[in-house]
Amino acid sequence: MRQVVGLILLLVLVAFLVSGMLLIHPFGDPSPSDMDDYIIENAQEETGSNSVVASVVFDYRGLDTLGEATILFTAVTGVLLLVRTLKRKEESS
Amino acid sequence: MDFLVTHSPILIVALPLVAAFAIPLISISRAGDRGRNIFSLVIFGLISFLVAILAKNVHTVGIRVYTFGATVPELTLPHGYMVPVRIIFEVDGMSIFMGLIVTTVALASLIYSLHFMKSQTGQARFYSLMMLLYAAMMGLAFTGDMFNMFVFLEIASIAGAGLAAYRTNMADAVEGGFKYIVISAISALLVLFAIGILYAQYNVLNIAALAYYMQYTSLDMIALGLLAGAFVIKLAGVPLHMWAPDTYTVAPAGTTPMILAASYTSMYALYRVTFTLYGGQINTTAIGWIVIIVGVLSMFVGVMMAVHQTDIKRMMAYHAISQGGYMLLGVGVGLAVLTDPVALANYGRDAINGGIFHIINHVFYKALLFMTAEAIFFRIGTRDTNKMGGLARNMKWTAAFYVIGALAISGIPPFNGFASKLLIYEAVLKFNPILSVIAMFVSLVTLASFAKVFYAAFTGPEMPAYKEVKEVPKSMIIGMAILATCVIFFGLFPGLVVNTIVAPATNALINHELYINAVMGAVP
Amino acid sequence: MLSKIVRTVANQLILFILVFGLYVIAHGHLTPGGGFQGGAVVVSGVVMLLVAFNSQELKKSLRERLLTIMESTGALIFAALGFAGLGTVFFYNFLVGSPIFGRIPEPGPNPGDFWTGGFIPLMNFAVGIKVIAGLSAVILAIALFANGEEMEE
Amino acid sequence: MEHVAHNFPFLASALLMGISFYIVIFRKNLIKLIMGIGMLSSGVNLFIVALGYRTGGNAPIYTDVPEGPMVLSVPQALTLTSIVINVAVLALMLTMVVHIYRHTGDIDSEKSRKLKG
Repeated sequence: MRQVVGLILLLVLVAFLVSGMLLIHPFGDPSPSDMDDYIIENAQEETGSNSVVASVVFDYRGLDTLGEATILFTAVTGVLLLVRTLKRKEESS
Repeated sequence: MDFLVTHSPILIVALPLVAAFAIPLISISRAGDRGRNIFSLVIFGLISFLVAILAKNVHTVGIRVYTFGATVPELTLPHGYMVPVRIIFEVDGMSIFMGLIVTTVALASLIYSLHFMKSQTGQARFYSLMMLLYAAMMGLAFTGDMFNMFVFLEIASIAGAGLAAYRTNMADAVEGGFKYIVISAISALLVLFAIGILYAQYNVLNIAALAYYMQYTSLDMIALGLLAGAFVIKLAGVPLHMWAPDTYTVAPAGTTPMILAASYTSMYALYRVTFTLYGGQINTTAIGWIVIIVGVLSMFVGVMMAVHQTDIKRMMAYHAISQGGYMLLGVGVGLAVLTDPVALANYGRDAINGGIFHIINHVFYKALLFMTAEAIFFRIGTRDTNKMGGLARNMKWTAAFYVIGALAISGIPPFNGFASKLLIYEAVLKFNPILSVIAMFVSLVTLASFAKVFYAAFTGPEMPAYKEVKEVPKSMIIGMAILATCVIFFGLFPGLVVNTIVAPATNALINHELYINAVMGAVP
Repeated sequence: MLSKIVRTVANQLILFILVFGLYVIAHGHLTPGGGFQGGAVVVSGVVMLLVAFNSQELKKSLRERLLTIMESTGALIFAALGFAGLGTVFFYNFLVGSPIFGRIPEPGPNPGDFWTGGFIPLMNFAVGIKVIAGLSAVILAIALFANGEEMEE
Repeated sequence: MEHVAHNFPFLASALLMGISFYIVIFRKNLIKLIMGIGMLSSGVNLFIVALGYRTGGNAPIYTDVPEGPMVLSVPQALTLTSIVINVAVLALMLTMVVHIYRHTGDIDSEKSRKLKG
């Protein structure tokens, strides 16, 4: 039963994937590219950075990077929380 | 003051992040645990104040946008350009509605946890994760950017999983956390894939800009399927609900309400996608019916699974799935008639009102119930209802709060559950009477199930083993009291609440042009 | 713990890995790379040390307290740079045009000037510190935990 | 057929994702499950980074760049973010699996009564 449900799920997902890949724009020719063109043209002037990727990562999409740094922080906190020593503290405060 | 109003959207998200980064430092500094607790409370007080300011501002002025890194926050499009380039926060009635829910629940959870956590190790990291989870939920509610939404979704999942697995000495806890993170990771990757498809076609990531340029091609439908599937997984809608009971059951006290609220921010994301992103010319009836079917299934299966549970938190978790079905039912009816102005004015708007009002009601009373269950666990060390008995004698406050929560969830007047369920019943009756009957039936079963637990746990002869059981500490009572007050207040004045916070949220969902214009207004 | 040859070579190599990692971090605004990538390079050196020595030895030099402080500090600096733009808007690149990293390169291809990029190089450093500390802490914690030992509390 | 050959990188990422869906749905071993999620993430990353490619494009970095068009930069930034997120998720998952192994002595998802969905 579980196998059948899994198989149907897999087939649906694969159908989504393949049809999506066949419908998408041809590789090497991203047809609308307004946002990226703007960034490539103006990044040097607006952020002063030669690397356009760095200006996207830290300036245009800086909040994503803050979120990304936060995710790393969250994962580290989570891992250290999980491997902590389990002995109980003395009642202090 | 102007400064606070202008920058409140980002301050609400950034302050808890900074607090989360600082908490480990404060804990190992001389200030110690006490200093850290005071610091967390102060930060939370500040944030609650900011949320109140922002809510007032949004309700009076309208949609607020905040463009990161631009020269002024309102400059959503670069000069003379057609597409937004930077990340934009967009706060409308629905966003701030979620913000109010999450803030209240988080405040109550934090106060509740102060005492609950006192004797545990790893507190610094625990509070850090709480702050991160809160920040992620607020970010998810406020963001107007698809990829940013994915990032906040991931922060919420990781923080939630870490918190759910907190009691590492119990095998169940780690398994619950693991299940949560696996499900979250897969659904987040589906979301990312859908974002890739949308980006490939329109070369923008902003929700408003995507909605503006949306062509409703078959690729867009694939993306919609992926997004809807992913968010239904995250909000524990029925064919994909398996993770919820395991995770809710094992998460430590203060965090279960937070994880519950996190699953409703996923519901918010689902509404944002279906109403705002795909709410244009397309005929939404089919999508609406899918949402209705998921909702009815959730209601029915959830409550049927709940009836025979003996673990009190597990039972409540199944009820959470079941109540989630009401919200989907209400909003699904609204979505099905979204393109029909007559039906929308007649009952569709009320249905959406009810579905949305039920989110806030349900989060409050279910958080209250989870807290009472954890209070019992805190004192007697078991969640098995068969081993409980006569607890009302010694834990009067907890028993009272449980009764309030149980009556609210069963839809008994004058508590808040009744107010929102009534709205849903009336509106759904006009749409399709059978659905309404199912909803009422589920409500009856819910009442039976909670009454059974009440008799088992709180009444009956005093058990000798629990003679020495004391009432829970003050901070836990305060945490529960905050929520209980909200439950009673919302039940007594439903009209007031619906008019002030629910109706703006409904309007924000229905009028998706407003959301688009706030960003794309300058485009001719 | 592996043989003496491996340990000696690892001891020498770590310097080079460290320098290369710092180079990648420092030149993130001019060449491919940046805080995350450079931090990952440095952490690969930490992994090498973990293989050459064992987790017990490494624990003595990389204390959890130090890593926690480093990570929180890096994250706070990063957030502070975002907050510093609040005069205009959060994440506003307020250093463009200022004496620190404020130069604007000629438009189009150019050889690259280190003092450009506004707050981007500073953010790269903050992220670099964070990634080095965070990933080292995770790797060390998992290694210790898998061996049944515990990090200090 | 030409279209298929042209979109080969997209189909490769679809293949990667398809295989990882198979692993996630049918494999019982938790470590393999985690590997499946890692592969799924790689597939999505490959897809997104391939979206931004322009034929004959250079890397979008102006330092000593040769003449010619530049590939889109936003997908690269998104991929960078997504890779770091993936690392974080995998680290947490692996820690949890070690814990589960400690508790149950097994990393089979059937033996520890969990998963599927």
